[in-house]
Amino acid sequence: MIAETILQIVTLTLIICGAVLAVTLRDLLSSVIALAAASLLVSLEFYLLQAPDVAIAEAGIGAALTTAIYIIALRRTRRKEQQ
Amino acid sequence: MTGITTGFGAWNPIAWLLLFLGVVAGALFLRRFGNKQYKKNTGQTKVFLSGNEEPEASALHVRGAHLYWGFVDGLSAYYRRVRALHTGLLSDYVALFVGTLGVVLIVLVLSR
Amino acid sequence: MNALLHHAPVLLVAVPLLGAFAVPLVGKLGSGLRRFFVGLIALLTTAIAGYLAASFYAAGASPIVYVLGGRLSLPSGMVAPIRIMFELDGLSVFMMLITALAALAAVLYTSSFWKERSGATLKDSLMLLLIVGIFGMEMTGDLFNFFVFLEITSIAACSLVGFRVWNGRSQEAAFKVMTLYTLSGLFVLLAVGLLYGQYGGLNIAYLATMIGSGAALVDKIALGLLLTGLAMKAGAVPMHMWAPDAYGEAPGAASILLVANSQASLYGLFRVLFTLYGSAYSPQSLAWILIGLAVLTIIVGVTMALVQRDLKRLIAFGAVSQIGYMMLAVGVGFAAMTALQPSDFGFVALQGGLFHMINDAACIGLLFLAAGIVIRRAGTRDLQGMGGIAHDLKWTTAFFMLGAFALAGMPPLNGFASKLMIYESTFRLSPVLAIVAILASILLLAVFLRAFQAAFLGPRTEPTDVMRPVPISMLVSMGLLALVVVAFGLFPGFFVDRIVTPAAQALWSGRDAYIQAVMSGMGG
Amino acid sequence: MTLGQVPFVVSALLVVIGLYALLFKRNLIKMVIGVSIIETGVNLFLVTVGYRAGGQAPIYTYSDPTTLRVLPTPQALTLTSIVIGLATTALLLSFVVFIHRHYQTLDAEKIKELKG
Repeated sequence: MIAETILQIVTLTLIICGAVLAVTLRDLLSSVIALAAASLLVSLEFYLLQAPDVAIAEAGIGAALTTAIYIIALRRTRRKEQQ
Repeated sequence: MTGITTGFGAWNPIAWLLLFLGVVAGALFLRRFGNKQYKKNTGQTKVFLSGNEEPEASALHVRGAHLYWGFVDGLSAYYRRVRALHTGLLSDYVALFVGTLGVVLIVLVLSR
Repeated sequence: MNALLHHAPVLLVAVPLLGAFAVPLVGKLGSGLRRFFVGLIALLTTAIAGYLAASFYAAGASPIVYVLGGRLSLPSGMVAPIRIMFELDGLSVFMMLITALAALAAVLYTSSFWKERSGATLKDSLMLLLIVGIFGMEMTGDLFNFFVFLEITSIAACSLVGFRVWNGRSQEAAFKVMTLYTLSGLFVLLAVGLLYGQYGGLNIAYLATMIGSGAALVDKIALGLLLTGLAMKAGAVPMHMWAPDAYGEAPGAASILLVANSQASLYGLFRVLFTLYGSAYSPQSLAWILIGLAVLTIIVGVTMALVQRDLKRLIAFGAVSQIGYMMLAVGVGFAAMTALQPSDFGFVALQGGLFHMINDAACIGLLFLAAGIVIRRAGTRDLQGMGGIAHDLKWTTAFFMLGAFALAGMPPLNGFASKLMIYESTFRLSPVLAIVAILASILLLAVFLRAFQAAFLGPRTEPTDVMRPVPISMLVSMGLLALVVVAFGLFPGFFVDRIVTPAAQALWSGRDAYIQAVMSGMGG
Repeated sequence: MTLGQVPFVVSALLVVIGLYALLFKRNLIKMVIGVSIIETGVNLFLVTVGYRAGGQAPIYTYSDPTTLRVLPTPQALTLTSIVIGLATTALLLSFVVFIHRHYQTLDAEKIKELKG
C-alpha cells in the first residue's frame, strides 16, 4: 500500500514534469516526446486508479498513435520553434 | 389565425398588406394628376450637375467600402477599439474565452 | 403506435449516418448517382423529421422518450439499466424542424455547385455527418451523448471549413475554429464529469431531479463551464471571433449548416438553463449574464458587419448579431420566469426568441446561399470589386433582397413578426434593451443595403466566371427558403400557434413534464 | 488533503499548463500540444471521478461479487473521449500542415489574414 502510494505520487509528479517540458522545450520533437512520456505515465496512473482498459487505450492511442501523428506533422513542417 | 398578439400589441400581416396596397393605390391615383408634358431623353429629364457633363454610370457607382464612411468616421473611437479586439490571433481568442468563463464563474459563485 | 413512428428518433440519426459512410462507396459508381443518393438521404431525413413532428404535435406535444438498450443483470443479482436515451419535447422537435430545413436546403444547393471540383464525395459525407451531429445534440436526453454529438459536429464542421485545402485562409480559419471548438467541448466534458461525480448519473432528467435548490458549488462551476462553452459554440460576443472566420471560409452550402450548428449549441444552452437547472437554480444574475452577452452580441455583431468588405464576413457578422436577439429574448424570458412574480411577457419573449431562430435559419441561409452564387459570378469576395450582379442574376438578386429585408425586420416578412415579439416583451423588462435592439435592427438594414448596393447595383462588371445560368437546384434550394420566409411572414399566427408555442411551453413550464417522462419509466 | 484528491489537483494543473501553452506560445504545434495536455487532464479527471478508494477494476469474470468496485461509467466515457481526442488532434495537425504549406511559417503572429 505504501509502495503504491509512493508510486502514484512519483507518477503524478512526473506527469506534471512531462507536461511542463512538452510546453517549454524549444525543440518540437523533444517536446512531442515529452508529451508521449507524460501520456504513458498517465496510462500508468489510469492503471493505478483501477482502470486497466482505459490504460491500454491511453497507451495505445494517446501515447503511441498520437505521437506518430505529431511526428508525421513535424516532418512536413519544421522542427524548431522559432523565437 | 394569420396574426399574432404580443401581450399588448398585435400584428396582422394580411391587414398590413391590404393597407399597404391601399396606400399604393392612393399614391398612383394622385400621380395621375401630375404634369404629363415631360419629353423623354431630352434636357428636361437629364440630371443637371451645375452645368457639368453627367459622368459615366460606372464612375457614379459607390463602391462597397465608401457608403457609410461618415458614420464609421464618426464612431472611429469605438471602431478603433473593437477592431483592435479582432486581432486574428488565436491566443487572444482563447484568452477572451477563458476570461469570460472566469467572469461567469465569479458571478455564479457569488450569487445566491 | 406504429413501428416507423416509434423508431423515428433513432432513424433520424441513423439514416444520415449510414448515408455519410455510404457516400464514398456510392461515389465510386459515378458522381450523378452520388448526388442522387445524397439528395435521397436528405429527402428521407426531412420526411422522417416532418412525419415525427406531425405526429408529435397531433399527439398533444407531450415528450417522447426513445430508449436504446435495456437492463443488465449482474451475477451479484444487481440490475442496472444500461441505456441511452433520446428525449424529444416541444423544443427538440422545433429545433429538429429547423435542422431539417437547413439540411434540405444545403444538400439541394450543393448538388450542382461542386460538380466539377474534386473532393465532392468527401464534402457530401461531411455534410451528412454534420447533420447527424446536430440532430443528435437536439434529441439526446443524456449529457455525455450530448458531448459526443457536440464533438461530431465540431469535427465535421471544421473539416467543412477547412475543406478548400488549396486556400490558405480556409486552413487558418479551420485551425482556429477547431481549437476553440475542442476547448469548448473539453469544458463541457469537464462539466459532465463534475455532475457525474456529484450525482452519479448522466441522464439530463435524472440530474435535473438531483440538483437541489440553492445549488452546491460544484453545480455552479459545472453550470458556468456549460454556459460558457455552449455560448462560445453559439457565437456569443466576447467569444464570437471564430464565427466570421468559419462562416466566411466555409463553402456556401456549409455556411447554412454551420448556422444550424450554432443554433443547436444555443439549444443546448437553453436545455441546460431551463431543464437541467431550471427552477432548482435560477438566480436573476444568470438571466443578466445571458442578457449582457446578448446585448454585446447584438451591438458588436451589427457594427462590425457595417465595416466589412468581404461579403461573406459581412453576412457572418450579421448572423452573429442575430444570435444575440435569440439570447436576448430567452434571457428576458428567463428573467421573467425566475422573478418573484413571473409575468406573462416572459412567455412572449420566449416565443419571439424561438420563432426568431427558425426565421434566422431561413433568412441567413438565403443570404449565404445567394452570396455563394454572387461570389462565384464576381470572382471575388471583396465588395469593392463587385457590382452590377443584378443585371444578369434576377432570381439571386430577388432572393438576396428578400433575405436581407426579412432579417432586418421589414414588414410583412417573418423577421418583423419575431422581432416585434422580442421588442415588445423586452420593453416590458427594460426599455433601454428594446431600444438597443431596435437601433441595431435598423443598422442591420443599413448593412445589407450597403452590401446590396455594392454587389448588385451599378454598372455591369466583367464576370470572371463564364456566363453560365445559375443551376436550377440552387434556385430551388433558395426558393425553398424564400417560401419559408414569405409563408412565415404572411401567416405568423399559424406557425407560432402550432410549432413555436409548444417549444416555448417546453422552456416555460415543461421541466416537470420532461423529467416525468423519463423518471416514470426509469425504474422499470 | 488525502491521496485520493491528488489526481484531481494534477488534472487541474494539466488543464492550466495546456491553457498556458494556448495563451502564451506562438508556435501552432505547441498550441496543439496544449490542447492535447488539456485533453489528458480532463481524461485523468474523469477516471479519478470514478475511483473509489480500495476499489477494484470493474471487470467481473472470476471475481468475488462482494468486493468494492470503481465506477465503470467514467471509464467508458474516458475511452470515448480518448478516441475523440485522437480525431481532433489528427485534424488539427493536418490543418497545421496545410497552413505551413500556404504560409511557410508556424508562427501564430504571422498567420492572421482573417481579422477585423
